[in-house]
Amino acid sequence: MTLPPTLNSRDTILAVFDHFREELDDHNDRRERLIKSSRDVTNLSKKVIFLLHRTMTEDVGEADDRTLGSRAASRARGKLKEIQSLFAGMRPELSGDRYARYQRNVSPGLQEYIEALSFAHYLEHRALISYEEVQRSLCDDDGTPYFPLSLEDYLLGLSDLTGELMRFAIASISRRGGRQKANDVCHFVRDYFEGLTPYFRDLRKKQAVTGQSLEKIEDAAYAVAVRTSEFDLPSEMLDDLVAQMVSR
Amino acid sequence: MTLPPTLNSRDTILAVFDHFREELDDHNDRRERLIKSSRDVTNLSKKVIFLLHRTMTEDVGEADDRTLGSRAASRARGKLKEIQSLFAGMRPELSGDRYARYQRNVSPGLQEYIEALSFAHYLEHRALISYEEVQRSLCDDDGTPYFPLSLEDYLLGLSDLTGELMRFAIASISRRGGRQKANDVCHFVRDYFEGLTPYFRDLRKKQAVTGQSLEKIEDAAYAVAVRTSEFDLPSEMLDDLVAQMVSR
Amino acid sequence: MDSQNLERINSMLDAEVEIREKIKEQVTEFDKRTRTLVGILNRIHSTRSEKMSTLLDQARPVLDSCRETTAALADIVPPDQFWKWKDMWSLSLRSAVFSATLMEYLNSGTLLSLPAVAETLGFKPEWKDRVTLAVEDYLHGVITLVNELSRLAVNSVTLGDFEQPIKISLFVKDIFAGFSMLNLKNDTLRRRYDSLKYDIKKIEEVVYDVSLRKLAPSAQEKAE
Amino acid sequence: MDSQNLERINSMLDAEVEIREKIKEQVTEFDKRTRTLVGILNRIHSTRSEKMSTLLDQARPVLDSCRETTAALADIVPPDQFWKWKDMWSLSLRSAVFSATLMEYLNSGTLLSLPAVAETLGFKPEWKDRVTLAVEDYLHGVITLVNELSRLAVNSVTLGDFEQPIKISLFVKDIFAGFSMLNLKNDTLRRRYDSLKYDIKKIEEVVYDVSLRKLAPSAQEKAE
Amino acid sequence: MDSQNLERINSMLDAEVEIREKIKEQVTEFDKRTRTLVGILNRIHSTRSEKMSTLLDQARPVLDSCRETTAALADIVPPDQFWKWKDMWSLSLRSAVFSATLMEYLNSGTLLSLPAVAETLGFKPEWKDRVTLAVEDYLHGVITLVNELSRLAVNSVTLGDFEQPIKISLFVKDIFAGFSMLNLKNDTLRRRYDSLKYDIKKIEEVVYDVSLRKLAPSAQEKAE
Amino acid sequence: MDSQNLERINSMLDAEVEIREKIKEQVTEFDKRTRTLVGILNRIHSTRSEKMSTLLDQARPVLDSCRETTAALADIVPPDQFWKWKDMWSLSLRSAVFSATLMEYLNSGTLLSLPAVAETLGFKPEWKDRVTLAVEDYLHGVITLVNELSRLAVNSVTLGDFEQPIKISLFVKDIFAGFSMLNLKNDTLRRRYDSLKYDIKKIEEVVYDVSLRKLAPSAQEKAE
Amino acid sequence: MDSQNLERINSMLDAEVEIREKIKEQVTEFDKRTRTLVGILNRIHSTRSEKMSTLLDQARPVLDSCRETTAALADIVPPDQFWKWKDMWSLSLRSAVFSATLMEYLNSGTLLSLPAVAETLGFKPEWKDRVTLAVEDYLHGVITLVNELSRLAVNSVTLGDFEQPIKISLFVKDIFAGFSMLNLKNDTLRRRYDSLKYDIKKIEEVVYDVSLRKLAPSAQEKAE
Amino acid sequence: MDSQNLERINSMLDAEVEIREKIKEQVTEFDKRTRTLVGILNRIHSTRSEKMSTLLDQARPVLDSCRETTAALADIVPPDQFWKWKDMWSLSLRSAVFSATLMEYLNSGTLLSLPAVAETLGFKPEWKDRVTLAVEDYLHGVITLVNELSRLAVNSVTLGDFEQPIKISLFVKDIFAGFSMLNLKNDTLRRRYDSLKYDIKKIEEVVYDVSLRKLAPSAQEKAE
Ligand SMILES: [Mn+2]
Ligand SMILES: [Mn+2]
Repeated sequence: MTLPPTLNSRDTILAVFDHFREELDDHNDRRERLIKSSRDVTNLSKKVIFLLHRTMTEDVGEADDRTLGSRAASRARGKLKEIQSLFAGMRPELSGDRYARYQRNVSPGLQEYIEALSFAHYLEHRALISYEEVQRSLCDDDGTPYFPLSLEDYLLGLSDLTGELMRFAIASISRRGGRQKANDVCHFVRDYFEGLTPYFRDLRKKQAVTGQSLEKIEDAAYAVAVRTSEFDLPSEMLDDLVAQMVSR
Repeated sequence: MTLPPTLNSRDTILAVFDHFREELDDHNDRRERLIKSSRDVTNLSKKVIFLLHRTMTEDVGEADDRTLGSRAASRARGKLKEIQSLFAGMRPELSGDRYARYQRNVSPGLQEYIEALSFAHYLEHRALISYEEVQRSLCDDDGTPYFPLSLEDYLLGLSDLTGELMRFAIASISRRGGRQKANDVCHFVRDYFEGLTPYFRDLRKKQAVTGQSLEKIEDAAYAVAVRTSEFDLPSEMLDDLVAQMVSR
Repeated sequence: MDSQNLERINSMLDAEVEIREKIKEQVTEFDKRTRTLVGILNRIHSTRSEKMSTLLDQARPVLDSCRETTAALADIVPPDQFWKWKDMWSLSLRSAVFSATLMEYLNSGTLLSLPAVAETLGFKPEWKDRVTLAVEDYLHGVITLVNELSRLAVNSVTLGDFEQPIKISLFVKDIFAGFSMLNLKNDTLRRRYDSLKYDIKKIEEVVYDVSLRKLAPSAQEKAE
Repeated sequence: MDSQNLERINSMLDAEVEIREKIKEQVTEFDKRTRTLVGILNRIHSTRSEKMSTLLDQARPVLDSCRETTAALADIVPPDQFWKWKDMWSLSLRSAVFSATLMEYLNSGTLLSLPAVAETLGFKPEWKDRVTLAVEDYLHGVITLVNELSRLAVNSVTLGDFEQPIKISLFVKDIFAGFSMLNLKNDTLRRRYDSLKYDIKKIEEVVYDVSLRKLAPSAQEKAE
Repeated sequence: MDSQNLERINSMLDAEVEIREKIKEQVTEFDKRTRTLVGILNRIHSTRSEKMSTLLDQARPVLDSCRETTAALADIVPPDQFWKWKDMWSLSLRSAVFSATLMEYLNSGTLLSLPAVAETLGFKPEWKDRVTLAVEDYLHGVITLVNELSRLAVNSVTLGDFEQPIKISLFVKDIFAGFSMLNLKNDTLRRRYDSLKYDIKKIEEVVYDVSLRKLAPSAQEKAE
Repeated sequence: MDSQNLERINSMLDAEVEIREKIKEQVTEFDKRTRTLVGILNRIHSTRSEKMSTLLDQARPVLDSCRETTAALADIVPPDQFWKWKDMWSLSLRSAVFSATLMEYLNSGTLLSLPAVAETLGFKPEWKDRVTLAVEDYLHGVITLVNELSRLAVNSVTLGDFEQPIKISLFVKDIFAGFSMLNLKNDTLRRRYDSLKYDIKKIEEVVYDVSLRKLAPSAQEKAE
Repeated sequence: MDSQNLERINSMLDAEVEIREKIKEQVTEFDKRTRTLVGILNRIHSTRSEKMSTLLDQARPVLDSCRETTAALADIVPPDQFWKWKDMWSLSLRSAVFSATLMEYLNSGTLLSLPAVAETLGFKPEWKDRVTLAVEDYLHGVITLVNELSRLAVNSVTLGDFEQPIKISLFVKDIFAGFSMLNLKNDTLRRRYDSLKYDIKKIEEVVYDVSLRKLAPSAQEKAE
Repeated sequence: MDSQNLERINSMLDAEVEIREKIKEQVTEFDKRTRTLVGILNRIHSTRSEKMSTLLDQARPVLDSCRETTAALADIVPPDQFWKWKDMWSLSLRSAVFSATLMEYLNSGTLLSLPAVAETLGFKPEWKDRVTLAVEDYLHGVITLVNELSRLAVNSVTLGDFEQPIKISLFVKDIFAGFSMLNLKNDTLRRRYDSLKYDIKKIEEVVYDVSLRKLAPSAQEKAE
């Protein structure tokens, strides 16, 4: 469409605005599609998180934590792949400068995905997933990113992880070796915190929730400590004695 | 699945909860699908409303209002049919007692649809669409409703109509015959109001907006009245005089 | 507004108001019943196990009387409108579910299933589009049951019953395993499910205290 | 947190902070320019048509200076990040669009198109993923133009120019017809578009007053 | 808790519940009446002045029927408890005050005083510790009256009555001057009083339009 | 607004302002008294039982001084206006109720009844339309008492008093049973009543700890 | 907390409370004065120009009495604490600024400068760390002046004075041009400044109406 | 607006903008320092008592560096304007107060007084009209200290230090008693003070756990 630089008749104006309409409609439709995909991602991610919790609390004889963690992560892998392919599907809608435009519509799902992914990663490796690793999970086979991961999404996704870790620690505490697990999570979360505290101001609200989660984990670790200090035996041996009593 | 009335082993409990999980997942997935469809309905309905406004303000020589109204309504008909078929598609998800369960997820789209439908109806018939007529638009060829229309959705959809009528009245006022149109809309909205005022209390918030729209329409009608009273000629003749002056 | 339309609207409105009023009346009654029931069952915390069945006998007729509410509601709610009205009575209903499952646990040590609770409370399958026991209400009731059992574990030890906590521990762990099968939304149920973990922790602590005091005499000595 | 990850995060954060600071500086400058421009153009309301071109000559260099801002921003914003930063300068940009289109209207009586505005403000096509003139910013500027023209219609009559309102009326109606082609969301643009109707109404009233006073002498007499 | 203490408390609480229920019933009825009344009075905006008295005749019996509510409330509220319950009906009461004062204005052009409104609505002085017309409720009703009259000023011009806005302007300015002498604390009433300025401004603009065009020859003299 | 109407309204508003000021003054004083009282009573948590009566002796005159407030308020509040003003002092009053009931519990182990609290605080029956002790204020005070006793149960164990928690447990359960028979609507009181469950649970856990370790031989018998 | 630390803190807090009380008293008085003043000045809208000076004579002593407030505040506020307390009186102060500038406009047609207003209100330079007229308070007062003048433009036409709107138009445009050169941050002041556009538009429309009808022959020349 | 008036206003506004920019810069720096400090002090929860002094040695230089901020602010803020700007840095300042008092507690077990904190942070008495440590900022910092100590009580037990909670309990009760003697108005400080009760309760429960299990033989004696 070639038009004069100034629009001097109703017809040229209408032609130009017709073009604007197409552009706006395109934009709105794309936004809608991305919002829908983001909701799908959110739902699948929540299911992954439940699956991980479920696997970690299954009664499977004497399986140790490492084994359980690997099993949980490998069970989650399929669903995580599914989510990744949803992101792959959004790729054309998010190419070039579009990602920055639609980021806020994609963020809710993306953050929930990072929460799920980092939880699986923690259970398998007892470590925090790095920015690089998250970005790598959102690349095609050639290692080209579907879109550039924003720092904000990475950090906000991780903030939510603490909530899940708190749930994990509290659910584990009444199981064999729970004390150790509560302590591990406690140190892990503190470490994450201490790493970030000096840098961030804007994450405040989320960090308040993280702080509450940390306090809950600390309270759980405390409860075990207080109770075992009353007896003069190593805590593993105490666990065995209790198990003996409770065995059906 | 037959189960004993009391669940006395972990396995029976797990079997029962497995069933619960399916039920909950089913419910959540259905809810998601309906929310998505409702968003589609909202978007299409908004487009219908713009199409109606656009048609009513088109410059089409001496077409009178009735003609314009019919043309607008018939142009909208196609898109409204499209929306109706979206509702038809939701039907199995909303059968029996399901409608009551998912109503709140469907309402936003449904109310926007009623707004669009009633606006088209007003432009064509200069009358308020009745509850029956809205329900009839949501029936299959045998006249069986896709779902029972709730009174709330009907009334809230209509409340939004006043906003569109206000836009319509104000856009028309600087056109030929605008004074009459502003007065018509004014009476129509007042009539709607006076019909409902004695009955409703809960619609208050929406009605406050309706009231503001009505005041804006009244102000518009006032402006024309004041201006024409200065001259001793019938307003149609004044319009002609002005048109003559402005003609390119 | 044309008068036919207005009339129709009016009659629909009136019908709704009437239904709401009638349900409210039933709910007031239902609420009284479940409060009495919960009041009686609150006494389990100071009742020795041998006298528990007497207590249950007192509660039974109150529990049975809830069937009247169920039937009355089934009469009031129009077809297909279960989900429209259920929030009005679900708080009371969850109390009733809690009471029924607590009584069954105290009686047989097992978990009353959803259909069994529904039957106990007099729900008929043919009413299912008007009044029925929804999964979420059953689950809420069961969570309240676990909350109460963690309190009972503590109090039964005070009363000298060292077996109850161990029984409760096994029972509650099974229920928890059930709950962890579910994919929950971020709603009340999720929040209450999270709180279950604290109940289990408390119960485990009691079991721990009791077991070690029985099996680790050396520890015992130190503690004294 | 392992130190490599932390370092990466930190360097990303620092980069962002730096970009924001640099843009802020440019925007302060941009804001000054557009405020001066709007200040000059505000004088159209008390300027007779024959002196309008002198006024425009004064405004032109200020408008041209906006190209420096555009170029500076294009230097700062990284590739593909246009949408991330644009909110920082869009208020000033819309003022610039308004000024450019107003000046063109006063000069030629026509509407400057989006690409023409972009060129006037110095946007280069190859910067389009960093700084560009988005449709919504253009439309906002045009709406401000209409707001201002409704004021001009009134004031030109006060200054004795009875032709201007009629010119404005035709021009603005064409723009309005364009706007009514769009499907807008419930956002600022929609709200401002709704407000256009009032501007058109005001302009029509002026046209009405002026025409009837010219063509209906009988009315004139009565009014006096 | 000893049983006498408990019984006393319980009977006090039960009495409260009963009173609340009874008042609620009356308020529902009162609310219907005032809504009908307001519904009828809504029609003033499309009623020519010569037919206004017919409209008022229709409203009168509904207004009178409010006395039944007043009497019923006086029967229900225990001595000394006016302030405990008044919030339950004050919204409806303010609507009634508004209606009574609007009707009087339309009839005689004057403001009905507080005691006169109280009498119209059937309040008896001897009920003053149970039901009475509080100052704030009267003032709220009067503010609503001003809000409505600013709308009427506009609509009466549309209907060709150019004297009404002038009458309204004088009436409302008088009320405003009255209000500005009151010692209102910084609450809802104060905020609503502040909003009166907008109504007055609107009315003044209508009077301006009318007198500018010499549509009501009396405008100038009266406005002084 | 005619001047008589205006004058009447103004004098009513002025009277209100004056009363409010006077009450505010008394409430400031009342607040100081109850804060001192609560400050003294806060020391129960680090006071051994044998020294408790000395502490109570210190608190007594402060409690008695509250009668001055009551009398002063009775002087200020006009007849029939109790419910209009009571919210101004109810926070302090509830603190006073809490203090009075706590002191009685520590002294005699019993719950002070509503009329007894009223008498202690100097309310005279003939003032009942001006100042009186409303049921809800009494109940709020009692709930605060339970909150405080759960803290005391914990701290008395720290101080080596293992009988106190058992005494508290019985006392509090009795109050809780009383509350559960009241017909509380769904308001603040209801919410605070619901929170009592946590206090009871905490107290039960203290009793459990004590009896598990056989620190108070009487625990088992008494808990029944 | 050692007692010296505590004492120091307490005496600081007590001093603050006392200062606050004293300022509050003065502000109540100040508020009365400015309300009276604004009440008198409200009458300009129905006062013919020839009687304006009589009205101003009535307002003058009230304006002068504000100096007492200023002096009293200077006595109360401790050195260096102007910014701590100024929010308490700034609303009243802005009313006073508005009144002073309005009176000057009506008298001489000019804008009273900041130092002149300060002097009128009795501020002494040597009090500047305790009470002074801050820029923002002056500007708020001037904006209120413009708001009021747009109303006056309308009402003076109603009263048959067709020159006043033209005078106001010139005066207000000058103020607006001044404001547009200020570097206002994005706060309340900015928002109120933006709203000035509506006042100017309204005034321009009045001038338009007047000149269209050739009611004020001077309109055209002056508007230039 | 005459140009002298305008110039004066503009230069005042520009000066403000400049001061604000400079303060903002310092606050950014201050904020970094206090966040680093808080980050280091966060580690007390996983640090055994014997290594605490090493941790404090690390924190000390960061705390000392805050003096640079204080001095820089004293240079920027004009005389008499402390209260105008203090809100800009008070959040960071409260963090610094918290850090200083926490470090002193860990070092000597005592509460740093207001003047001592002021000295530590480098405030000079002669700056008091520009930068000083206001009472409310000191108190906010102390409340944060109590919040943190309740967490430390829990975590020190986990680390096997059973004496720390007892020390904390005594220290915190002393602070609480101090606060309860202050005349706090009903603002943020009051609300935060009310929340201290939860911290105290939590600490008391830790002390309870420790003394019930005879883990710290000194518990009973010290708690008195
Ligand atoms: Mn989560
Ligand atoms: Mn709409």
